[in-house]
Amino acid sequence: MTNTQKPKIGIFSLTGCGGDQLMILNLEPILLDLLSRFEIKDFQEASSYKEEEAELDIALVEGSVSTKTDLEKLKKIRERSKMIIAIGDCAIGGCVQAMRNGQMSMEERMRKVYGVDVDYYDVLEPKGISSYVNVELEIPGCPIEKSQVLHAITSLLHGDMPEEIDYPVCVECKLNGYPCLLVEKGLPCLGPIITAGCDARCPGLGLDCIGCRGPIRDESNVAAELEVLLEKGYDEEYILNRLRFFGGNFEDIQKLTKRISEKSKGRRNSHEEDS
Amino acid sequence: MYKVLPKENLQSLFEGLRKIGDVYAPVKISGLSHDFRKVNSISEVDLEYTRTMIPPKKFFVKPRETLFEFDEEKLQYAEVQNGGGLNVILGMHACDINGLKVIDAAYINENPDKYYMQRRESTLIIGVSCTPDEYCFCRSMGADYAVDGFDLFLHEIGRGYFVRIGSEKGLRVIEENSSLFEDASKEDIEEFKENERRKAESFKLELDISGLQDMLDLAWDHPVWEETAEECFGCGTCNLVCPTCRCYDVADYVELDLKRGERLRRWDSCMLRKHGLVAGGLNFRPTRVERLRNRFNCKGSLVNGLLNCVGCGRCTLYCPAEIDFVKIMKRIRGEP
Amino acid sequence: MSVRNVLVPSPARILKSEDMTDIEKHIELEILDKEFAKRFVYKPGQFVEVGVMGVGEAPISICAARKKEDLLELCVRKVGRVTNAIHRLKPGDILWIRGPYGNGFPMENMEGSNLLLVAGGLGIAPLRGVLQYALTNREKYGTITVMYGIRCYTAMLWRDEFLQLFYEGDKNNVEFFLSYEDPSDKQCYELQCERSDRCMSGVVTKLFELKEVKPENTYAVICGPPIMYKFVVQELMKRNFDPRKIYMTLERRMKCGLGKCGHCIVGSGRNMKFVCKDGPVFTYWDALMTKGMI
Amino acid sequence: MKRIVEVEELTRVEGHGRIEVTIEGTEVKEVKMNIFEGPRFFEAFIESVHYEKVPDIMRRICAICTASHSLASIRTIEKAFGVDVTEQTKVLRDLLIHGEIIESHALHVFMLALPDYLGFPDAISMASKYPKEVKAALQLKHAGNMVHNVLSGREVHGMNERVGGFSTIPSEKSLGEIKRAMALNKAAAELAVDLFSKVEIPKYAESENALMALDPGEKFGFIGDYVLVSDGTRHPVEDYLELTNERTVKHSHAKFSSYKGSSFMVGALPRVLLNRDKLEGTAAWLYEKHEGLLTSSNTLMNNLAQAIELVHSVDRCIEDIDILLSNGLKDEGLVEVTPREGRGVGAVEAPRGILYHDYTFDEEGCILKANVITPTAQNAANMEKDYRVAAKRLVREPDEKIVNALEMIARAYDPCISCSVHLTRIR
Ligand SMILES: Cc1cc2nc3c(=O)[nH]c(=O)nc-3n(C[C@H](O)[C@H](O)[C@H](O)COP(=O)(O)OP(=O)(O)OC[C@H]3O[C@@H](n4cnc5c(N)ncnc54)[C@H](O)[C@@H]3O)c2cc1C
Ligand code: SF4
Ligand code: SF4
Ligand code: SF4
Repeated sequence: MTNTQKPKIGIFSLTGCGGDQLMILNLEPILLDLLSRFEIKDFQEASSYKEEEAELDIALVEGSVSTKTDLEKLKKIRERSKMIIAIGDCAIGGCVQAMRNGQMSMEERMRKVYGVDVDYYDVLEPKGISSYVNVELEIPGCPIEKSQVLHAITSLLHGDMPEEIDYPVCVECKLNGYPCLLVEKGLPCLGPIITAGCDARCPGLGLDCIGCRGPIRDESNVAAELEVLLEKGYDEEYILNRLRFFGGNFEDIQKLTKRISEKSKGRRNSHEEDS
Repeated sequence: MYKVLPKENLQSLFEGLRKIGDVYAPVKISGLSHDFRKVNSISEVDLEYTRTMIPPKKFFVKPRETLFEFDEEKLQYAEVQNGGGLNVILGMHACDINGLKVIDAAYINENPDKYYMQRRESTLIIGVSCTPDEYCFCRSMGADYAVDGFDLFLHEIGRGYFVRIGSEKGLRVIEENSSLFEDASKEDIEEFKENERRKAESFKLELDISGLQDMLDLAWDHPVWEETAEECFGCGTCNLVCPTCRCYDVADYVELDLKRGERLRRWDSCMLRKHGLVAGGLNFRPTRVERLRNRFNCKGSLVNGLLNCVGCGRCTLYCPAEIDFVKIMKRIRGEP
Repeated sequence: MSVRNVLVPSPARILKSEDMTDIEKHIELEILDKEFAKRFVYKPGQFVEVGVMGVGEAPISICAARKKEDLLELCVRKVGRVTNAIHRLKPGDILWIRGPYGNGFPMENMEGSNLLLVAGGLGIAPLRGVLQYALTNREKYGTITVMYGIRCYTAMLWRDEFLQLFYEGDKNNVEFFLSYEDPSDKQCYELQCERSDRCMSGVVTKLFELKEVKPENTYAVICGPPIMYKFVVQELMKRNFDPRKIYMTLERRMKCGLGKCGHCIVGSGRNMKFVCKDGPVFTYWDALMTKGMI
Repeated sequence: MKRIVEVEELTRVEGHGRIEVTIEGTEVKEVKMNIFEGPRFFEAFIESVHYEKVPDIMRRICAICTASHSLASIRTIEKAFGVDVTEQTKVLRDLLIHGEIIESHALHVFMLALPDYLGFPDAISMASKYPKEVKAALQLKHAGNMVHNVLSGREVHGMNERVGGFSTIPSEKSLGEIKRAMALNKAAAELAVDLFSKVEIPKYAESENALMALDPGEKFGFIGDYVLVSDGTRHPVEDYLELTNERTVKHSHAKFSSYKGSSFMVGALPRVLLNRDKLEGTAAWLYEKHEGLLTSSNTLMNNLAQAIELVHSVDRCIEDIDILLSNGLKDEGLVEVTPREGRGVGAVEAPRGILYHDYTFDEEGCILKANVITPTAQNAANMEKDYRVAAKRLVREPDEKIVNALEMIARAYDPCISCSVHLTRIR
């Protein structure tokens, strides 16, 4: 992409809160400069201009695949794009809306919120986009961090893939010298298993990390987190809810959920037999 | 030459130190934590502290620092200027002073690191004696007493501090504030000795380090690594709080014009996944098993004749998974 | 205080940047700072940290013996951020270098002995320096045997140069052997037909079938992908080589090249080494004493 | 002859929606607003979550009104547990929501709505001809975001505002910086008023509108416990179900809110009109100056009302900071909370109108049941009414013109489809 032509870019959103696009718009001081380096072919949240068929060098996609419409849209984006960058947790692991995946059916969710069984939306269990199409790069966060988007964009303009962070939030706590909330106060901090990059925002404010950047794929030791928090006196349901806030689609967390729910089922059954 | 600083003169000494430069000292920042911070009055300082979470190595190898800024178009780079002038670190413990010597070995003795050197030279270190808690095992590591590596060392005694002088810089401080110091009397010396003896006896935690290097070598395939890896988060805390760990990572950042930018380094940790990763996805320490083993081996090894652990207890105390450094070393030795 | 800042690089202009294969480029650099160039004395097996501003640095072996004060040759394989960026640059562009680092091969120690060079793939790059050095000082060394394992013909580095040695090396008392991994490779097959005594299909250790290697008065020098070492060393040990006369150069992650950043550490408590400063050249004896080295 | 006029995908709005108008001859047969934003079912998955982290999840309903959701959620919990917060917390919350209004309105007024009136597809292309306006907008938006950053912890989905107060009290220095930024950018807010009072605002959507807004108490603001209705009535927010009366309407494709059988509007225009007496300073003066334009019958005037709110909020940020600084910032910690069984309803004025949260808790403070009604869901029926009115007036015009009008109406409401969790599409 070092040739004089500007890279063609599209910014898309599937199901989510729009926060990652908004973070891009929040780059106020350099926004115009930044956008002027691309040929923008689609940016629904900020522009009416669009070229639906145009080929794209880069597609930034936010949001989870939560309906069949999302999926169709995503497939079309994939067809026309050389590179897809998933921005934000929704696009990576489904984010909060995937919290009850495997625990609560879509029908049940429909019934609870709309009081009807009919699936008006052709809903799918919310998932990140890499569950359906090939994704070249993922920028985590709920929402993404401006500094990381910028780093990614400058790298891409340079022609490089940006370096991805794959260490946990605890590292940033230490770099900043924040007292550890887990060790010192016994707060249920998820920092040890969550992808860093936020500069440990929450511990910096005295708040235990709820995991908004998602666990680190193939690395996070979620079973250890459960053990540690159990030891600190939190109950299983509480911990599991917490792990699931942003990790409903994370494999190890799903395994853990299954293990625990089977265990508690077993317990319940044996109670029933007892009585 | 030994001196005594009467307690009531500490305040005045502090004022004297402030004339030398910025003073950094342990400050209580939370229930359990202390941190070396810039202080303006002695009342902010807590010299009774046990340990800070982040060791004072942070003043010499900064957690994050710019190595230089560059401008590709002009083919220029600009080194970052160290503040200049002298700084004072007041209240370092013996383990941390000895820890710094381990880092010196890597950062000064061969291919000196300019930033580190400058900071080292422009810093006055004033040590202070301490009382070990249940995590301290510095005595086992031979790091409970600082023979050198400081400018002044204050040992608490009944009427104030028994002062050892470690360098010319230290001597100068005494000279410039000569009215604050008294000559050490026989009683003072006796008290100092008595305190040292009592401190030596008060250690609750011990680790036998004789032959530790071979013990580690023999434990290469010990089940302790796999077992510990199950509990370990691989979060890097143990490295980042260690006064002798000094691994760093480097990354470049460019501005939007793709011409100007900076090269940054930040503390790294051998417990993190990328530490051993090379091209083609090959990782020399792919799982926490290899990483844990590497860390303990590194800590127990002698590099330039120095042990890479000073027994400060931080890695155990601050480990979110409560992995116990000494326990593991003992297991490796085959101790019950 | 005037300490040189060892972390800041020096600019070098790309004189030549040629594709040798799809992924490897041969790059010639001119060091611009002549003061730096004077100090820049290196021997085969040493490496430099090569940087592209805004992207980063990578350790790259110097792939030729030192001929001229301000000249430096590298072979760079495109595998990631920095190496991609290096590949993008054109003659006239600037690379930033630091070094030379590492111990390099002890060419003096090996004087008067025979040399056995075993290289796999990109591993030929540092060995090319050894070879060039030995050829320029031909009288100082005995027979020279080179075993070079490649994947296929198109992956062969410095093809013209090495083919010439393959065919005509004997004039200079250099025996050059070639192995190739892809049995369906036509060009390699032709080479094999032509010189079945020098070329074989298979991994590089196959070449030990073609050449009877003797340990007497011989130094072995090995470089290749990490998995290669074990197999080559096995062959050498079978032939009773002295572990202290087997040299190999290792790869590890490195950020400084100066023994500070810590990434290249290997070994157990008993013996810890930094590949960048204690190596990258080690003997097999070192490897026996240092756990996890190969 | 049947003719279908369609806005395929609404742009420059948050979320995804489509408008379809069916015309037969000169008669507007059907108006449909389709939402193809996927539902996220917050109210379903929040069940069993412990109250302490409920706002952290619920604020993620929406990015642009994240602080509104978070404050609505927090207030709901505090009401359920009978928590009283300190004066300092109240001022900080007030400051936070003014910051949100600035951030959101600056984005909407200048960058999403204005391009319509100046004939550009977006603010980026507008920048070459109107550099001053675009720059002013970005700076103003930035100032609003500073409030988010400092008080909440980041621009979107901040976390520092908690049940019982703020986890970390901002520094004097950072508040001082916000104050300076506000003072510097007040002119930008006034520019917005100026622009929208001068552009020609179409009248095709003019029709009677019922209005609703929270009663902010003494001063014009965005937090309150009572709802004012344009019929002169005042209701506690706990009555929100009757007020909004969400139900499925046969002829329509959405779950509609209605009050006493007809649609109503929430947002800047209702706020400014219902609380006009509480405006102060420059904003009050500007209101008076443009009073004639600000009629309740033209919803397109919402943008001008937003601009006036911008001016007001900039002033209020400065005022709030002055109060905080003159009282001296106190690190008070969070008020102790004892969870109990029960229910709470809380509301705030999000940039686009009233936002209700309603939770029921078990004795440990875990959610048993939750309900959220967003402003855009409340506005949906009124929006459809406006589309219908406009389509009728423009029925003889070419499609393009109708499409344009529909889009402008939609945008004037500043709809936030992402968070309008209750807009249901019915096949
Ligand atoms: C002593 C030595 C000599 C070398 N000589 C040569 C040579 O002559 N020619 C050549 O092409 N390559 C050589 N290499 C390998 C080369 O350094 C790596 O291929 C290069 O660092 C990859 O960097 P990158 O930024 O392009 O890749 P990255 O984008 O960083 O990543 C690609 C992969 O490389 C890994 N990596 C990152 N930094 C290093 C590092 N310092 N060393 C190894 N892997 C790393 C990453 O973990 C990742 O898996 C040598 C390595 C060493 C240690
Ligand atoms: S506060 Fe949380 S993120 Fe920070 S070090 Fe402790 S466990 Fe890790
Ligand atoms: S600390 Fe955790 S919850 Fe907070 S911003 Fe970082 S990743 Fe998200
Ligand atoms: S290894 Fe642990 S005990 Fe030893 S010096 Fe490091 S932190 Fe302290």
